[in-house]
Amino acid sequence: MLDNIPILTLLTFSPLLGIIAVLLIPKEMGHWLKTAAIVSTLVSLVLAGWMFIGLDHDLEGMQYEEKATWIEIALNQEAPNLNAAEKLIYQFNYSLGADGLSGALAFLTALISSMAAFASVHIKKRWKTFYLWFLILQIGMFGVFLSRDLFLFFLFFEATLIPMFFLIGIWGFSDREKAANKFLIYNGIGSAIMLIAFLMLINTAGFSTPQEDPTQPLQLIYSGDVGTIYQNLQDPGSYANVHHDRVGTANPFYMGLAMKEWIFLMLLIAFGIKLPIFPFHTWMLKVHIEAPPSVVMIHSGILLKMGAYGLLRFGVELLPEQAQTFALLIGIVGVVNILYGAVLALVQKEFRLILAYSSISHMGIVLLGIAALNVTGLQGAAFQLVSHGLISALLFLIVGSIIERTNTTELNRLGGLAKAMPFMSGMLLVGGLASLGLPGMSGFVSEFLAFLGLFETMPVLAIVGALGIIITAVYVLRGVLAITYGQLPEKFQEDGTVLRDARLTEAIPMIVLTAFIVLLGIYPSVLSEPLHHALSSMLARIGG
Amino acid sequence: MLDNILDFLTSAESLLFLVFAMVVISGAILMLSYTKVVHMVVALAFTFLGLAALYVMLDAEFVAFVQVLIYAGAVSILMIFGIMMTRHDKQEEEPRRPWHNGLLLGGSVALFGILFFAIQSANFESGTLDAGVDNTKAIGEQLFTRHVIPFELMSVLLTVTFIGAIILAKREED
Amino acid sequence: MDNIANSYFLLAAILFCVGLYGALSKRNAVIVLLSVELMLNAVNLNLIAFAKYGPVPSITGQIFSLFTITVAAAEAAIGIAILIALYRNKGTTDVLEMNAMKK
Amino acid sequence: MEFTHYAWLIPVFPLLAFLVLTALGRQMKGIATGFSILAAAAAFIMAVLVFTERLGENVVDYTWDGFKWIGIGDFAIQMGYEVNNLNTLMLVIVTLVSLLVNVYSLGYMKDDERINTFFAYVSLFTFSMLGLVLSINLVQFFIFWELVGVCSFLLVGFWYTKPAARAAAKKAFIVTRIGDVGLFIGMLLLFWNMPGNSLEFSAIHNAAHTGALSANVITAAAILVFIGAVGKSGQFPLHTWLPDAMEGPTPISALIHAATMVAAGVYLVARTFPLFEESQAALTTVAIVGGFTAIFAATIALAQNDIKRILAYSTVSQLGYMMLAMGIGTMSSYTAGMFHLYTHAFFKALLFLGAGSVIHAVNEQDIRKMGGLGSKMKITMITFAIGTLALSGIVPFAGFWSKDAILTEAYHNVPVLFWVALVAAFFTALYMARLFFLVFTGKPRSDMHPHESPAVMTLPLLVLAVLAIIAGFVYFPGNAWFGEWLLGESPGEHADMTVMILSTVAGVGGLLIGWLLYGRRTFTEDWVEARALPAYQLLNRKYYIDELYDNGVVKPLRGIGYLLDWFDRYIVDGAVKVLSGVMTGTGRIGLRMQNGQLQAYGLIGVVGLLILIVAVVGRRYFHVG
Repeated sequence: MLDNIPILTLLTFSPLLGIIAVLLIPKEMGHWLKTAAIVSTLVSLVLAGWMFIGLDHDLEGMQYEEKATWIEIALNQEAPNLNAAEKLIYQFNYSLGADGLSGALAFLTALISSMAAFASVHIKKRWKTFYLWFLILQIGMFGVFLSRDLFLFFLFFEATLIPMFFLIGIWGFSDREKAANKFLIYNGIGSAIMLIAFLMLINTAGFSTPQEDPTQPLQLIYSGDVGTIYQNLQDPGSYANVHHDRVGTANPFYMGLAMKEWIFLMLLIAFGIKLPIFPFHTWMLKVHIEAPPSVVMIHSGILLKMGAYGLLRFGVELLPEQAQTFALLIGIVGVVNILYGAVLALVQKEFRLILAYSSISHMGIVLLGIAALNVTGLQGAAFQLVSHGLISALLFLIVGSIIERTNTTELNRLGGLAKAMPFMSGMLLVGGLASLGLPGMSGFVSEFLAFLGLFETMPVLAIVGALGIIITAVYVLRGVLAITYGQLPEKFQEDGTVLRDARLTEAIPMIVLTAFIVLLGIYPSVLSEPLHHALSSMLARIGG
Repeated sequence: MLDNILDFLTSAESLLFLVFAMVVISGAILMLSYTKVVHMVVALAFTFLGLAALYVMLDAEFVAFVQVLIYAGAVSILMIFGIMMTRHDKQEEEPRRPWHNGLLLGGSVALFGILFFAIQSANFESGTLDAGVDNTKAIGEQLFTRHVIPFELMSVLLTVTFIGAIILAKREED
Repeated sequence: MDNIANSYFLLAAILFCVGLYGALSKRNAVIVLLSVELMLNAVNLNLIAFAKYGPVPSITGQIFSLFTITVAAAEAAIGIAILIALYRNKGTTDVLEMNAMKK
Repeated sequence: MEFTHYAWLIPVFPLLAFLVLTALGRQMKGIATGFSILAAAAAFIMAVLVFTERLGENVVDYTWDGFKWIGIGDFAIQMGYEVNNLNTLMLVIVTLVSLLVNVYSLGYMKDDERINTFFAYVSLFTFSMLGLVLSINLVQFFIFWELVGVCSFLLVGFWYTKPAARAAAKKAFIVTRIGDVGLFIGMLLLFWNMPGNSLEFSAIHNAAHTGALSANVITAAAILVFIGAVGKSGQFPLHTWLPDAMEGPTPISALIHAATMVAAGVYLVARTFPLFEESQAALTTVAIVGGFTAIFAATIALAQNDIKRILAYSTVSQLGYMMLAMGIGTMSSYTAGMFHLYTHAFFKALLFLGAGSVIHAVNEQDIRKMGGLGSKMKITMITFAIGTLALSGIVPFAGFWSKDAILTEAYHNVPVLFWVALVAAFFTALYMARLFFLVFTGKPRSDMHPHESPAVMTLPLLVLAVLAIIAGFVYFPGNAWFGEWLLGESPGEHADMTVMILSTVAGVGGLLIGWLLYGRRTFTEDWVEARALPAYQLLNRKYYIDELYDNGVVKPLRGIGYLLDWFDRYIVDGAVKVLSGVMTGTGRIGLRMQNGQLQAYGLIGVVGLLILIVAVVGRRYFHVG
């Protein structure tokens, strides 16, 4: 049944349903707007769940592939290095596909988006515009994870920047404009670098010649099709082999080692900014503090994952040899991320900043997993993406509710919330424990796998990085306990009515997210099985 | 090299060109160096006249005539009117913008250098102009046959200019 | 190619550069207008010289210069008119004080 | 019926109780607590059934590993449960103490509004501890290992409004986590070195003995595993959390911080004992750390005034004994260590619950303010006295036999450790005497109105007191049943008359001096303090270890944090700001050029034109590049 339905297209553009609905509802009807948006995200969630469950775990490569030629630009240019040059075409495809990795992340996107839609009840103004941007953002995120064409990926990647910019800039806290600008500038630079790297790939390895009637002129196509690029990089002579009789042994493209290394490095930086890796992280702190919590849920839960996903999908999968060359660098950067983020989180006085630095620290684990370059490590990295997505979404969901009630998340102005809001404090504690990698929750599995993978290749780095686990425990407990334990500040003691425990609309997403966190912790096979082939094929070329 | 110069000086045409070119250039330079505005206009009038003479040498009698009529006559007078209608009691001051002027001078000289270089290195066969016996007639014929549409457009332009100038210069309170 | 043709072109170049210098350095708006006229004249000279000595000599060059002169005259008239209007409003013809574009 | 095959039910009961209690929230207190006790009782009955089954002849270990937890590449980590004599013993201890503590808490926590939460946590802890005991491989073990840590954290911080409880909970979690990282790394090391990447205990067992692991790997792995045990069992230098953990409710101290969780470290060493056996370096480390901790903590306990802290240091010291036994490295010392774990669980739980009963009665923890409670609290006093005698190693109480087994092994194998342990035994008797006499005899030193605790609290005391008397008789000179059962072979001779005499002398001597000092008041507290002020201070402040950590680790780390914070704000972000400043600066210059003057624009145009010409045409002449 799934074969006939373009499920990925449906999924990617399912938020359009909500967009149309939101457009039709007058802007005064805030309640209806919220309901429409939530229902729309739930529809996406159902589709994503359907898609994810339908994935065949035993198949290698992409599933549900959908492909259509989108733009074709004919070039009147001599084909490089080919005497059989007749027709040269730039082709951009609308091409979607899912494997275990992108399927899992698309599902995560759908899940966190709907939870964030619930959490957006705290938004106080201009609901209509908010939900419009929100749903557009969702389309972009789905697209990023499902694209199978570099150009399309780039478009979707950019399409997430603009809604994010407005979501931060309009609905954020006091310093929102500056945060939005910083966000845009950093990510813009990242995208520019990424675009250059992509163009280099398209113009060299994106080369293909569709099998056609031999009497017709040969068509030479440059496209961003990931499959083509993968094939070409894997076997640079493949083109010549297909049309051996017509082109002789002429190699259609030449890509030297240095160029491959540069491309990999550029991808590393481009996605590293998004991830973020150590010196490029400051924009993210600003966003974490200034953006509205429901937007941070998406930002920290999904958008950061796009960087790691890109690195895996285009860095490691396309250029595994180069990944090997830079593995030590990635590993060191990962360890620096872990320790740097952790030590800084230790001294912050604002809970949201603690979480921001903890995100840096946790993304370091992703880097470690990637640096390991074995199935275990990559699985750890992919696990960490999903797990951190869920955990940070949960934490920011709670942060949003706390801010709504107390107007602050500064540690020394809070305390003793467990007394007034036992449920929410309990959830915060659960989220904190998950974040510090407590077994039985998803964080442990990813930490375990990432370190396990890294230990095989670089034991020293793994040991140094493992020290971060201790510091993580220290800062998480410091933050969480400062908020929930102890005495209520006098301000709130007088006015106890402000601090009511979670409403149903808040409790539901909290419970759902916790359930997923625990599920992944107790039975990680639900994720590891679909991931297995996606990740092992990445390493097939370097014999991992 | 010397031969060239000698050749140049012995030809009557060349000598004439030299004389008129001197007039033109000195008129232009004087315009720049005078401090009184009226003097400048007069210096430029000489340039216009010199140019007219050069046009004659280039077999363009009609253009030369028009040049005298419009530039040396109309435009110069217009400028003088313009000067008269505005106050110019304060003299042209010392330039207050050393950077601007220095850069400008350098730029102008460099531009000339480039043009000089381009002209010197240009290499094309020059043909000969059959200007006809009656230059005016030839122009007239061309003007009313091949170039009639631009010609008519010119008349429109002049009308627009005429009206526009009046409106612009008119006093507001009138 | 004739030596004499080159001389005309060079003369035009000199006039153009002098005009350019005047147009961009003089502070009196009237003189700036004059300098622009000078530059136009340089162009005219070029046109007429090419009409005689160019690779394809033709009377069209002269006709073209006639058009130029017409446009130049119109430009001068409008220029002076704007100048007078400006002078009436601001009381000066100093181009340094004409910086309304900055705002 | 093969109860062994249903051993998985044992942890499931408390898990169910936890889920039900969490779902109930704060409602239906009576039903909730009843459910928790019922679950604990069910688990205990099941454990006893399994135990009796394993008493028979020719029982074989049972392993089930059918749950594929995660597949990594070509191998998978399986989960399941394993039943052998070692963990059957643990099952009985854990379920029994848990049941008694459940009952006891009914009285102790009666007035707390969060009693449901308390019972939920206790059930969760029981579940985790039982899961830990039944684990088949290191990963599963580690998962439950951390879970018991979290339960300990939650229960220590149960009275969360107290800042001291918050600090103690945090400390308990973090300090044990340091040890956990050691275990974690050890796990990674073993994973990649074990044949078939198996982390199962049985595989580790085989690999260690068959030489599949190189000597270095074994030593490293054993020491890393031991670091984990050090954290959990409060061994020096990671012992500091355990005394602070006394901020939790007293039944918790009995359950977690005396009988079960802290003993998990010893259990871990026992479970991976083959690794230690193959590495003399690791054994020596274990023995030295254990011996040092035993005497070190015992001396600190001499100068503490908080009733629970004294017992906490006593626990640390006794755990040191067990480690010492493990570190000697023979099969009979291994047996002795496990034997001590087993007896200690009963009499230390007894002492803690007794202390809880006292605290419940007088709402005070400082022993200097107590006194004369014995007359009002007969049952508590008698049971406490039994516990004291057991801990001090007086014939024929349980503690005597187990401590004697350890001392004998030390005497025969490592005489130095024997003398250390003997001195520690003397101190143990001394501080227990001090505690007992100050609390129960003499005159009240402050205004208090003690009363005997209700039956739900005294009943567990009585049960434990009986056990503290008789538990030792399964393994004493002439009866090696315990060792044979545990090892499946005879552990060899484990009694020595010299040792027995010496240890009795140490125990009785300690008690006697204690009685002279604090019971008969021959010498007063002030007299001791005046004579040995520096020493007293040193002990009272616990050798300044906490201060050392604070100044040596915590503060420097925070300092680095602030430094990096500054670095992040002004260097990393500053570099970006400089970059953006250059950009805006360029923009400003550009703005200055837009001065509205046509001539300036014209000039720029000219210059631009020139540059363009040079750039486009100039290449022909200058041959750049």
